[in-house]
Amino acid sequence: MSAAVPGLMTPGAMASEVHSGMRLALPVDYAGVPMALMPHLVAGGARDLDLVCVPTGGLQPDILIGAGRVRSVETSAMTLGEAGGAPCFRRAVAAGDIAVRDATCPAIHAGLMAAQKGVPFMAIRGLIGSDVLRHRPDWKVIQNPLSEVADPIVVVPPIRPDVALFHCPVADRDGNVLIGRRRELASMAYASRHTFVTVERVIDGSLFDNEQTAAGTLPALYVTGVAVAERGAWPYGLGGEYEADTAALRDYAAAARTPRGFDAWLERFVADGGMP
Amino acid sequence: MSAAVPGLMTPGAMASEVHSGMRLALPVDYAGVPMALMPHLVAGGARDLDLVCVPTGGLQPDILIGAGRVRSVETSAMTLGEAGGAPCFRRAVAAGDIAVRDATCPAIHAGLMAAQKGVPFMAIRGLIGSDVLRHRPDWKVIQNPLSEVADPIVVVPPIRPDVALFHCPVADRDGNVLIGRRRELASMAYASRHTFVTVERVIDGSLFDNEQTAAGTLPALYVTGVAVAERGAWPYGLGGEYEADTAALRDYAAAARTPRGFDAWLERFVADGGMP
Amino acid sequence: MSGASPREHLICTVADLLQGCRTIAVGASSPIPAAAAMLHRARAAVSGRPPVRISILGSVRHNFFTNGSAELFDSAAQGRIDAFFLGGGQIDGQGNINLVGTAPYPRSPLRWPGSFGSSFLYFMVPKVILFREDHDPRVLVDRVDFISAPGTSEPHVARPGGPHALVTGKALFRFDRDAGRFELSGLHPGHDLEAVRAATGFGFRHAPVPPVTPAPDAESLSLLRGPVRDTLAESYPGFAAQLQSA
Amino acid sequence: MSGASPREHLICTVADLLQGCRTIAVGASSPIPAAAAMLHRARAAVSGRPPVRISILGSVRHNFFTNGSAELFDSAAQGRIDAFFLGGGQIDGQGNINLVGTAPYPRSPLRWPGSFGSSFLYFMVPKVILFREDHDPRVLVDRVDFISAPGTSEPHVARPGGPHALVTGKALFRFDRDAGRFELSGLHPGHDLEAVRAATGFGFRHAPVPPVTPAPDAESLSLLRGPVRDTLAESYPGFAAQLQSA
Repeated sequence: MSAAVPGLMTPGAMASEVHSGMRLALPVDYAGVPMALMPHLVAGGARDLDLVCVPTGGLQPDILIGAGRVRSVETSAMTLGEAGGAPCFRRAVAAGDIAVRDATCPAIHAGLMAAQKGVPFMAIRGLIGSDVLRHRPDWKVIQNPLSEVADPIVVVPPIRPDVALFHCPVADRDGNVLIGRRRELASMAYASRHTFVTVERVIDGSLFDNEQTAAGTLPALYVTGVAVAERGAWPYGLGGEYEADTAALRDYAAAARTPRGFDAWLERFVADGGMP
Repeated sequence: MSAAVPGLMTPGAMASEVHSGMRLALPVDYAGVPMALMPHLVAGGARDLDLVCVPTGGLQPDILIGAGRVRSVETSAMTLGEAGGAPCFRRAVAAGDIAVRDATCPAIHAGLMAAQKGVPFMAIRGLIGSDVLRHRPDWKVIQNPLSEVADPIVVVPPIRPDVALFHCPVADRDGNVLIGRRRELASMAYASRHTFVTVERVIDGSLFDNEQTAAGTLPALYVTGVAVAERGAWPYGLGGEYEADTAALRDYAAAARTPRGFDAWLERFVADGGMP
Repeated sequence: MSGASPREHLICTVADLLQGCRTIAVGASSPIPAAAAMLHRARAAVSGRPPVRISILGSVRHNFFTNGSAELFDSAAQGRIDAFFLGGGQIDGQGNINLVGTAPYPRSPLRWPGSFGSSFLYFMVPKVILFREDHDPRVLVDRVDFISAPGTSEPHVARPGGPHALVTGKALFRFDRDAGRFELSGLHPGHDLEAVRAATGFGFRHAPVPPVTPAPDAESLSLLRGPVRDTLAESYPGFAAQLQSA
Repeated sequence: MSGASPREHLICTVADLLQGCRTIAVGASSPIPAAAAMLHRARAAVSGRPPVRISILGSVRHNFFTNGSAELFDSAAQGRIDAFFLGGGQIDGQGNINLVGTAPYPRSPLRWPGSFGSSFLYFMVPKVILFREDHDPRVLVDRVDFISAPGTSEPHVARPGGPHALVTGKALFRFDRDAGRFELSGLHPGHDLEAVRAATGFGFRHAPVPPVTPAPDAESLSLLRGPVRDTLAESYPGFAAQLQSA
């Protein structure tokens, strides 16, 4: 059955669709992080990646930064949550090894929305007087064109990633994927040229067969490829499926405190195929 | 059980929340038209209504126009579908009795999105060179502020209705309502000051109890009131519940071909309480 | 297999225009475009070409969108919709379309439903096929009374899409975007140039002896009368029933 | 009932600030603000006031949003969120907050996670409560190294929201939006003005003898130790367990 699923591929083949110099959209910790791709991404040769965290990042971008694959990160925050700060990110920032495009969550959403709507800019309130704005030459303060009185407002350009990567519980035989309430995943897919989704399993029916699953479905129209990866978000959790493995996240945080510790952790992680 | 549902009211009480001079958002034919409110709206005293059809209108605005309750209509289209044109709308347009703000579907969505995002304008492609644009003094062509080369683009202001009205299959004990895939209903609610929803039934549990219904749920945060109205979209259909009653729509179209025919139809409709 | 009915011929003519299209959106009350898209999809399937997606707007069953009625416009703006169909109360020789009403605006004596998404989609979808079965000088006019969407735009206006062809019950026209004019590319069987010229309110270029639009091949007819009609019957039962006879 | 622990006192101080708030959003890793919001909700319920809604970001169970992580920002922009909590690596006397890192930017020697939604929510939410348990001159500075969001804006900048109060483990400050400065409105039990002054890197106005922040009443303590702790335990089990002793 699975052979007929459009775009079905292996995690390795999926990771090989990520090429040097691409702009990659990655999801927030709790939205389905495609960790199962990481051993393949790290084993592959893609470098100089520009990451966009939607709207914040954690373990996945930290590993890519530690592995030297990242040129820039656009994010509203980078953290391992309860396990603390993102160690490779912190080191790279202090060393000036990566360019950080500090943002704020709704500005990332606004950039994706501009791409979704096919418009060249999106307005956003707030930000004026912040150093976030001051360090973003790609953002601009304009006068509200529909106001007679002074009304400055920020406009941000579209964020159009080359590739969006995320992990979902289910794909169906037609390549539709179930995102549930995690609609930021839809935003990522709408905005991106290609979207690759790892899933816990592929079902034989269609997610459009009933309106309840249809409401939480990202249509195959936006899905370039699907790969099966059981417990594919580990050590992150997946809503309705499994909880985050906080101990494993803490292990990472402790190990990655030094570059040598990170390298050892990464070597083991790749050797284990990213599995617990 | 139902007594504990926040905002639970009767259709009559709901209709009485619509006051003269308000801006009303109404849904497209297939998204859950709150027809059960119509006898009460028509029996009530609200006049000079400004309607916003999201993004097109049919029987509901046509009845309000025929009943003399409407000052203006913003819409991308007005039609009874297979039953033909909207007769009261056509007459009112030809007579100059109502102001028509002709729009195009994505411009209505853009206006609602601007309200949703709390921004004073939203850009939209297309439209340039159309008479739709030429007749909308509230829309404006600006130069894309992020482009160095000539790039004209239309901006539209937010659409912020006073009240949104629509019909859904289910509300839960907390006042959350199930919209399923009909996410334009969420857009209407986000953009509107108040949202009143008629439903087929109220369930005792929570739509948040499982992630599948949660994905199709509009949170009570946006719902001012809920009223139970079985077959409340009739003669329109309701996805997953019942089909449209095309014969009844055709009866309306035939009757409303003349003002006298419309008046007779309306009298019977109100007398029947809007029921088949 | 018996010869194609005029409607079957029309459906095949439209289906031929969809060549290369992967994702097609169709309006709710457009059975002929819907049938053409389904035939195109069926032909792609039997010949092993990549799968074709069709969304029939307003349909629950044939609708792969999950983000409300805005999603069609968003996906078009993202470049994901290859073809769309538009009609119009009036269509003029420059490809302008009028879905609003006759002059004077706004108090149109003859008022049509409205522009729907045309003012946007006509700019965004690469292949917009204008379809209007009745070929009549009141419809095909020299200059529309109201421009719901213009046929062409100035070069600095962002416009990836626009009109590709105009199909009527009598003929097929291609739209020349550079010239901003229609060109007759075929007459349907049984129609002649003079009658088409008389029925068309705008001037158009044409060959001295215009070709006849190709008749459906046997495979297309058999798909149309088999699986396509069955699928069609789910959304347009009346239309599907009378298809072969019409 | 035994007296309030310092944490319980803190929770009640924050809950008092939420008076009149109907809809409150709380960050994922903010157990004290979450507990305060839950206490506020429980007090509203027992006294028959309108129900209070709480969304804990990133939580599945305590999250009433269904439109992804953008919905918090959208609903704040719509004016639907009455109160929100922010912390910060640095907070200065003008109410500016820094969630990014120490100077020089961008190569911060000490880098914090980032601004999250603060650059927006600080403008949009009417009552932003700054909460930082450790009261330390490295945190409460005269001037932040990086402005994630400014404490005040020029009058022509659209800004319905802003800082309302600053709560630390030692004291409660109100923010005076006209003056653009903090004012000490209470010391927590066991803390004195001189120590607070020494621990605060910015100057602030205060009464000659500042009042002590009110101790929780019996009803609040009983709610906190009963239903609030039980609800809290679902999201913050470790925190809930040590609540009374801390």
